[in-house]
Amino acid sequence: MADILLTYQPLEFSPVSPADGAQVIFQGVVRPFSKGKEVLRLEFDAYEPMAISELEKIAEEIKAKWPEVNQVLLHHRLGIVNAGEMAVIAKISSPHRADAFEACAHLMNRLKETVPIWKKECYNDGHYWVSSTP
Amino acid sequence: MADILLTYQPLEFSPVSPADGAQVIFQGVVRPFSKGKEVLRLEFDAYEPMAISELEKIAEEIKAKWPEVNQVLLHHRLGIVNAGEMAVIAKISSPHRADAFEACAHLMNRLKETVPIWKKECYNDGHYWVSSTP
Amino acid sequence: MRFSLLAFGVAREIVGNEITVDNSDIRDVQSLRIWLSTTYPLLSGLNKWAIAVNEKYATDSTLIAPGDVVAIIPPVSGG
Amino acid sequence: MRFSLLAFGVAREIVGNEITVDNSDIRDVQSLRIWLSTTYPLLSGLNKWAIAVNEKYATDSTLIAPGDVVAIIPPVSGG
Repeated sequence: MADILLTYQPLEFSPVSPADGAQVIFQGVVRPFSKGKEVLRLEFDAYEPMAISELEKIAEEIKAKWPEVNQVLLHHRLGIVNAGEMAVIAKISSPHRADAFEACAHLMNRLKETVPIWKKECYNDGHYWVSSTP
Repeated sequence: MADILLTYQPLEFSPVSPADGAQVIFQGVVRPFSKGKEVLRLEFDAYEPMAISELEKIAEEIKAKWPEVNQVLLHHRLGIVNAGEMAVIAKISSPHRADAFEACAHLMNRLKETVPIWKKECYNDGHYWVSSTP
Repeated sequence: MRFSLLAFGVAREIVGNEITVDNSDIRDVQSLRIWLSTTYPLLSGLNKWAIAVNEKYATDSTLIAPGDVVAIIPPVSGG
Repeated sequence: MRFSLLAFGVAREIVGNEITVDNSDIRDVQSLRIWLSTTYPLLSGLNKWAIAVNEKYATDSTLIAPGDVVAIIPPVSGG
């Protein structure tokens, strides 16, 4: 039921799921600036087997909370991602749109809370592991 | 700022907006069944100039309520749309994902409240204008 | 007073795409509604429909002027 | 007791990708944390990190057994 992928390749758009009336997609794109500094690229690190098992837990949560949801998709890039490229794509398909919006927002919130993936911002003059230092 | 389109052609996927970190997309697809009956196709009618002006009002509402939103996109098909095809695509781009999820859900809610577009469900044995009769 | 009347969705099947109304009793949306219900009794069987005057939602007290474009707006169902 | 210790993100730059720990004082996550803070003082300058044992989040009282795979999990920042 859950379509989970961690990949070093560019992310592809997800095709339309013809049986589901409501499909909500989130695309997270690398912004060229962060806190006023130019970002050259991001580098993502992950503890891959644990990240996949945490994402599967989140998909189970979603199925329990929104039983009508038919598809949970989360594809995340690892390694170098340049400004303007997609770092993450999330998609929820469901018969009804309210469920799809809520479940997709929940998926992104939980991704950022529990899934062991780390983002390094690379500037002209150094780098910074996001959230890692006070 | 608002990218509004009513079209008799199949809808195209919207490209990634490289400057916005958070992009939320809603795809509304024609379901093959409605209330247990097989739906062969939908037919959409619209009062086109008024639909466009109502959609522009909704885009203005969104810009007022979520000032950081950079892109409001709403493409709606008219005429015959077969089961499995997209009838509507909505997209909001914003620096932050919470705004993008809320604004996209609002856009779809308001579309269904005020925009003069009408949906006819066509079955093997007749047709039904949705919401039109008690 | 002459004006154009458009009809959409289910109302188009009852009234037609567009008619020209020429009736001196119709001065506002309320009097138009009375005339429509008499002339097209099938409209009374529908869910509550709105009237637009010159592409804007109107209320019963909205006046109709010669040359206006008036439309019957059944409950919308886009998306 | 021997076990593998993985480190990710900013912790990887301090500890390395993977080390083998062989230390009889380490029996649970709490004692591992004490050993880590002594051995890698730079870890103390980071925001609060978690420990995973065999790919699951652990608490301070989680026991570590020989052959376990233990990981330092700095605050996550995916998406």
